[in-house]
Amino acid sequence: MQEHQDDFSMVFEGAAGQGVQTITSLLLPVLRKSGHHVFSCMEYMSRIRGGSNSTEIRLTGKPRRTYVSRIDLLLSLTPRAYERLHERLHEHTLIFAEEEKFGTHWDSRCIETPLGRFANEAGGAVYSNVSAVGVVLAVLGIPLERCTDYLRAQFAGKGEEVVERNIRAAQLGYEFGIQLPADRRPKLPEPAHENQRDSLMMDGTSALGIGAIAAGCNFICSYPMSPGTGVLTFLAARAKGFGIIVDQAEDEIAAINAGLGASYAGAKSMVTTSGGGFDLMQEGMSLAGMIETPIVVHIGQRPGPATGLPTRTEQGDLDLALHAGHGEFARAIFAPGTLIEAIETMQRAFDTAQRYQIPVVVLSDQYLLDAVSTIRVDEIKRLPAKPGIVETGKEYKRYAFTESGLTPRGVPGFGAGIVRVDSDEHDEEGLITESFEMRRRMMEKRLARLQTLRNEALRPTVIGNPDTAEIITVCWGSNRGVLEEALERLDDNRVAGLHFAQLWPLVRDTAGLLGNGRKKIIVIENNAQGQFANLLHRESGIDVSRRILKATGEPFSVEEIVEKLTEIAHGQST
Amino acid sequence: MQEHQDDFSMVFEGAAGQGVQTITSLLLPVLRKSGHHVFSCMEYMSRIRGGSNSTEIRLTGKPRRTYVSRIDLLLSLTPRAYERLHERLHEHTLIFAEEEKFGTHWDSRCIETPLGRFANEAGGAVYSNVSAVGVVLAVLGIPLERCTDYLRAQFAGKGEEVVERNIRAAQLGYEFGIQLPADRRPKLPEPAHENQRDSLMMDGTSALGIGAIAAGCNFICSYPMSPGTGVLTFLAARAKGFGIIVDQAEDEIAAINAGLGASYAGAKSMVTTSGGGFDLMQEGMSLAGMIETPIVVHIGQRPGPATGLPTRTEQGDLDLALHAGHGEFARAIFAPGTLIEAIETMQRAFDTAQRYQIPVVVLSDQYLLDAVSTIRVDEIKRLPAKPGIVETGKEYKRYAFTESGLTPRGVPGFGAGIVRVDSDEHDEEGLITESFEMRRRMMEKRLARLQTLRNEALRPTVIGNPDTAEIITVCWGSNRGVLEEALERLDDNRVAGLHFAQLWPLVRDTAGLLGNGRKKIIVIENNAQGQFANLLHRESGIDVSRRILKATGEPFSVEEIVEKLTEIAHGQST
Amino acid sequence: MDSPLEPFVMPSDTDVAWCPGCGNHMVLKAVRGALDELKIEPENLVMVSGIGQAAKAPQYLKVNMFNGLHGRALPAALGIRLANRNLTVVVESGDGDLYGEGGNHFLHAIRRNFDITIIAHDNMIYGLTKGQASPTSQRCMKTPVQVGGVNLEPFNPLAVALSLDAPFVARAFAGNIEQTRSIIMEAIRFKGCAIVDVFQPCVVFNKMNTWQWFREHTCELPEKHDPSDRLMAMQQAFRSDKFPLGIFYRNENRETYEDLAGIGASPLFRQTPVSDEAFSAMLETFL
Amino acid sequence: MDSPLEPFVMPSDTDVAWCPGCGNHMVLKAVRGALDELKIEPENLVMVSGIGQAAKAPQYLKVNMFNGLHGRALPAALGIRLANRNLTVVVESGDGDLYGEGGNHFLHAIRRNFDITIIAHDNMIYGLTKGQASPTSQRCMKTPVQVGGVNLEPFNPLAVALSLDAPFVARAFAGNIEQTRSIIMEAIRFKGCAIVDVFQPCVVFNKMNTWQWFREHTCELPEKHDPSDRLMAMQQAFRSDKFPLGIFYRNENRETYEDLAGIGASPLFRQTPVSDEAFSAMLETFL
Ligand SMILES: Cc1ncc(C[n+]2csc(CCOP(=O)(O)OP(=O)(O)O)c2C)c(N)n1
Ligand SMILES: Cc1ncc(C[n+]2csc(CCOP(=O)(O)OP(=O)(O)O)c2C)c(N)n1
Ligand code: SF4
Ligand code: SF4
Ligand SMILES: [Mg+2]
Ligand SMILES: [Mg+2]
Repeated sequence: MQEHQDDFSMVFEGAAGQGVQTITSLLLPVLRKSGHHVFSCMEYMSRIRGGSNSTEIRLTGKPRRTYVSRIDLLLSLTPRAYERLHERLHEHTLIFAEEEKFGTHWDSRCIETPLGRFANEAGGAVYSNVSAVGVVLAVLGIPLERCTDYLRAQFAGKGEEVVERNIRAAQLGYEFGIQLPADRRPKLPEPAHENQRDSLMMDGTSALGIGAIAAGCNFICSYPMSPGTGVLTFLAARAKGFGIIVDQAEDEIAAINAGLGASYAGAKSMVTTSGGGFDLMQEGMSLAGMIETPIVVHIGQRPGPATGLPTRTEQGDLDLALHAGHGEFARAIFAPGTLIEAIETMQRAFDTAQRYQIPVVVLSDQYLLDAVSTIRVDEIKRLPAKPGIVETGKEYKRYAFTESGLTPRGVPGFGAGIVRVDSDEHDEEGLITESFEMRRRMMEKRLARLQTLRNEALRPTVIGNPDTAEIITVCWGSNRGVLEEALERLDDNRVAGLHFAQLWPLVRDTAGLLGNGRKKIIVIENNAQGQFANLLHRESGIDVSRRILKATGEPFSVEEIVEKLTEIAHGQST
Repeated sequence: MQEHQDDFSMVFEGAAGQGVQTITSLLLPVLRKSGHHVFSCMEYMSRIRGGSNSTEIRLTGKPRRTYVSRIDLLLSLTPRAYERLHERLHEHTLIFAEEEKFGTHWDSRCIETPLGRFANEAGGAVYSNVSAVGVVLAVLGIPLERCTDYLRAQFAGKGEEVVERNIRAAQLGYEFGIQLPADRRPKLPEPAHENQRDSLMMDGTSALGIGAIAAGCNFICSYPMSPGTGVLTFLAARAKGFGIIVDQAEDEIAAINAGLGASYAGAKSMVTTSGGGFDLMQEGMSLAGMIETPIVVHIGQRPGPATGLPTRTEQGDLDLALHAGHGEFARAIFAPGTLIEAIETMQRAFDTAQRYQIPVVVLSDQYLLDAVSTIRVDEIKRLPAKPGIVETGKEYKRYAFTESGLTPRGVPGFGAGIVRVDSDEHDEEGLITESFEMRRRMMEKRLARLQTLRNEALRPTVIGNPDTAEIITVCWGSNRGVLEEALERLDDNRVAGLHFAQLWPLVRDTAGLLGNGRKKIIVIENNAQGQFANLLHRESGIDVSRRILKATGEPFSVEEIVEKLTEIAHGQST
Repeated sequence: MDSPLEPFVMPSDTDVAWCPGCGNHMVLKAVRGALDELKIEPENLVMVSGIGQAAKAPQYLKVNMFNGLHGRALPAALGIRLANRNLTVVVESGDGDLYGEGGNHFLHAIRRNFDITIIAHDNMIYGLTKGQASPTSQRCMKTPVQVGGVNLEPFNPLAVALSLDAPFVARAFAGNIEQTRSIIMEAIRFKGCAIVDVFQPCVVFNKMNTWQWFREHTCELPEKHDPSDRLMAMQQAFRSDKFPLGIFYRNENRETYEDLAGIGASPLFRQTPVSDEAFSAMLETFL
Repeated sequence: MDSPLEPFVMPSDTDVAWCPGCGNHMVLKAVRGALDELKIEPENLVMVSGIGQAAKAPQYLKVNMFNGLHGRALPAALGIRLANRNLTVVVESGDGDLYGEGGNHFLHAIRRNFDITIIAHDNMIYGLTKGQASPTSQRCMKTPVQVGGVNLEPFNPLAVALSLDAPFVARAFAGNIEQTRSIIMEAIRFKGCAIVDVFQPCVVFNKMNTWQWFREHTCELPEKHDPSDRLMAMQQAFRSDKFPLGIFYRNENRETYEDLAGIGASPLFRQTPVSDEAFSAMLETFL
């Protein structure tokens, strides 16, 4: 069990409604307080009760931002755990379960753990999960008190009895755990003992929400759709404090049109959705392009087509985002890969939308949105946001021609001028035109900004040393964490990595970054066709020699990427 | 005026409501009956009355399918004609107009033509256009009787008085015309005297409609949107005769979902729209992909973004069509360039949709839809259409795995089985699944057909000899006619052409067709960014060295393309 | 099919994704009861739904199913009926699906009056997406999005349906399976667009409109209620003291869209290819 | 702005794209009359429209304009109002735009009851796309798409609005500019979602509902009509012998969405950046 020295992974499995997420949310703060680096993610079915969901918590010697396939400790509440997870178990995995519920695959790795009994003793079946927390703490050698305080705080609102039952349930589990023999008590990574107050723990959704607030977002209108809804509820919870107007639309078409109406009137507005909802926003995207009105659109990707797998992850909507909306207009697309990037690119998205008067897409996915990790407070940047609007004079023309194609943006009710926007082709004043010459000039005006946008594009993050490497592995969005860790494990200086957090426009010297055709390019993405690989090829002219793709609804594990890259690197050297 | 020998172009200009289209529709049959090859197209503003619209009629020595910029005869009814058309006039252009209405640019080319007076004499201002027809016939040396018979037939329903007034108006114009001096009477191309019954005259809309009927289309549900509406009205007019169910939807979302419902129940269904309406159909496209249900979507393109120029032409929605709908699934895209191709690719679209159980897009544009030309009856093919469905047995599974990925398609009410389709990821029976393995297999199933689809892809039409050429000029959709004629005029064997009527998937050996990088590739398209050029590059790896683009809302004229190609060919040889 | 007595029954290992105690189970039971009693052949019945918890209902019946997009059940149902009017088409979906995302289709389905039955599982909440307000959510309900409480007037599906002269308008409650079953039976029998809004408690997310709440806030239509009187029905639909259950309105005089549009009895899938003669005759018109 | 007396007047060379004789000219006149009389400052008025002939109306007034997508005027208007409640927002669009493509937004705008005025130019046809049936087209009207005549029940905007308790519901006729102007004035003055359906003859495409037809088929509301009685208003809205003109319903008791949602008086464009303190305090919650 040498691996456990700096990396210990625990998985908690149970049916929807059994409170598996509560296990994680109780354990995470306690584990952090014990000085461990933590990463956590979850996978769940599209149902409210039943089925089989699981969460993973990794305890690591240094900060990590991805999951491992390998399970060192499994705590299972349903008979479906074995079938769903058995490939991820190894010979030393500790399995905590009740034989009766676990089913036929009971073996020497399993530890009969009467959670049901503890729960009943504490006050009812709902407490099983809290008993599980007790067991885990004991096994990990963490004092129960660290958790009981937390339980007390958490459940205070529900009355003393509930608090007591929770604590009792935890105690029963804990007492069971500390009596287990030493070989059932894993070695954990050395706690980092870093100053708690220097770092924050959150999921991707929160990071995007924080970014939006930092950017001054004050309007969000959206229709619920997993996994995009989280950003809506994040902002709704903080709406009062930050003066954000939150409106749940009747459908996604209304959402983006309301967003544009608000933006026209001076709001910093955004919408959040997933691929299917974004389909319905296409015409709105096109409108944003035509009326040169800023809007930020967050797409939390999940597997399509159609309803697909509503609670799973995918990176299948890049092509759609690139080409969304009929006709031609400028846009930008960001795809953060870490919490810091999420906070930063969301700010950048607002700033870009405002300054360039265009729609900007932020592409995330279920994996990134739900995964919890930590960031250092001092890494969180607030970008300066230029005021997007000007006071109008009497002769104000919303689409006056300028060299850059950008006209200072006025809003109605601010200044002596009037502000007209029109979805038809229009003249400088924003009135319908049928002049071909005006059309030509307005098309040029709207597209000219693509040049400056491209000059400002974010450079990809470099992993390892691409100059000396023979193979460059490229990824985008949520795959940054897994590529970083896989390259670290691979520890082969022939292989380097690039992570793109801006997908459109791409930086000018993308071809150079890819070695101008002198290196082998591998692209990793969570879709079936290699959408980013196509874009890279199209934009840089560089051939992509290998695509590592996965569109099952699951994210890549570190092991998977290591295996694929090893194979390729090995092929390279022979 | 030597050019007139085999090519004479007339333009009729007037405000909406002045009956300019009537001029064309009266003249065209008469001109054809006189043995001329005709081509006609129109450009009009997005309004019902007023403004300035025009139609062009070309009389040519051989069949043509595109317009020329050069105007040999202009008949104008409004003061805006000069401003809008003057660049297209030449020193010998005959201009028929009333000085009072024509305005300040009256010169020696103008012939005072008192249409207003004739109309009043005949019975009112509405007859101006019919008087104009009389003038034109006289000038062209065509006996008036050929038209009066037609007028009689056309207006019979409106009563004898209306017929007489029309005839009177035509006569007055005719009498005026025959008194003009000989130098005001152009030389026309030699009539072809081909057997009338061998050829048909129609616009692109009709050709697509004919294709749909040939394919057995029996369901269309759509929401009006120019220029896509024509296909809807074409089928509505023939619904009774051919048993086609026609439903005007409340919006485009309803249209495509009704189309899919009907298709699921066994209809051969289609929808027609334009870019903005297609935006709203994205989720439906994705659904079609997921439930493997055929549907044909006709997009009549017009300039975007947003409402853009509703009555103009563009090829700006290719990227959208290629990537429409979230998630990944198979599709095909056709873009006919001639009437024959319109009839044929529409049939192919239905057949492909049925056999591959996918959504198929037919991309046209306003120019192609409205342009009138002739086709030989014996060129019109009816393609064999395989029956798309099977009778189900008791154990029928809608998504049973097969080698090709295609499952014989059952419909409800036909056989003992039940037929389930599901927008969620599903198992072989069509029931929701959350299995990653099932997901993987179903994704493979849905995408596998892309291979066979590609094998069957239509080869581009070759213009000239690409083997010996140094430059290959590529176009798609409506630009076939202009490229053909431009290459003919250019008469330079260093320049050849390729016209793609299928845009997705592209034929396997596209790179070979493009000369494997050994030739200069030029792409011509009516958009601002070169969307097809991008696709060609991405799919073939071949660089496109020059893009000839136009996104003003007007189609390319022959002269424009000749000029651009001459420039390039000249640059090539020096 | 499995057994002539229980034609719609799914295999016993079918995993029903609904929560224990949810009203959906009762609605499903009522629907199955109605179908059984009407002796509909499963091969000639199509259940159409959108997306949501309610919209999963057709997954739990052994029957033809079109489980389409969120909000888009009604247009799909229209297409199905027009393509084959021999099929019985029943739409079953949620309040969010039918009245929110699909609101426009609801209006225009009623205008068309094609022959379907719409069963709305009305739990006054978005269940599947974990508890945001739905169009029928009552004022002041707090949710993670409506943090200050719902401040929109609840959508009144019955009143809207009546305003467009929907010819069959009813409300049921999952707590009363027998009445629900019998209303659904009537609705399916009815020729035209029949709407049944079924109150269905969501025991997980809707803590305001519980089984208890629905019991206390529903009542029978008054004895003297005349279901042929649209204005009287409207008056009952406007009530908010208690929500009456039963058939509010029934108008046998509206012709169906299928009849008015002259849809023939032979389904489109049986149509033979256009004959060469007919095709040539059409071409002739372009001579 | 040009002159204090005629603040909304466009330059005299403005090319109005409407046909001579069209009812749109009269509606525009009525709207301008109402704006003039209300002495609204053009800088604080936003006209919002979709796409169609009617939707061009804001192009012919010198005023802030959001001429958005077909069918989507109402959500845009919502966004504008929420971002700056000091602006007077008037939506002017066609029957197809508001009740067809935009039907869902119509329902939910009424539920929200935000403070706008909706002026629907109701010509019972799609004008701009050359004469297909609109939601309000009367039965049996033939068009190039409805070759056998319209066979859907006309959409009844007033009844639908009433069914959702829209607090201001009125009908006017372009043939009566004075009444139209005064109703529009009342509507703009009204705090909440005010709906005015204006009969507007389309002289080019609608040969059924002509000036003459509208004159013959409209009448005043009965003298005894009580606009505070919703059921009475509904009864008038149901009439099809003649279509009454006037203010059908007026309910001063519904609170506006802006008030209920606590939208402040200061427009969003004046908001200052989030302070470092507030930002840090939020971050603290993730410690
Ligand atoms: C276009 C689109 N938008 C949003 C969603 C997400 N979504 C799925 S179900 C649902 C709401 C379900 O509410 P309801 O129809 O009331 O059904 P319930 O779950 O309450 O039975 C939503 C918003 C989606 N699938 N597609
Ligand atoms: C998404 C979309 N679908 C269709 C159209 C085409 N379209 C423009 S206006 C219109 C109908 C206009 O009817 P109405 O709103 O009644 O206005 P009117 O012209 O009669 O005044 C349609 C269908 C469009 N612009 N966008
Ligand atoms: S979430 Fe609510 S509606 Fe959905 S199954 Fe559970 S109780 Fe029923
Ligand atoms: S087409 Fe009809 S609605 Fe449009 S301007 Fe002309 S008369 Fe008016
Ligand atoms: Mg619901
Ligand atoms: Mg209209």
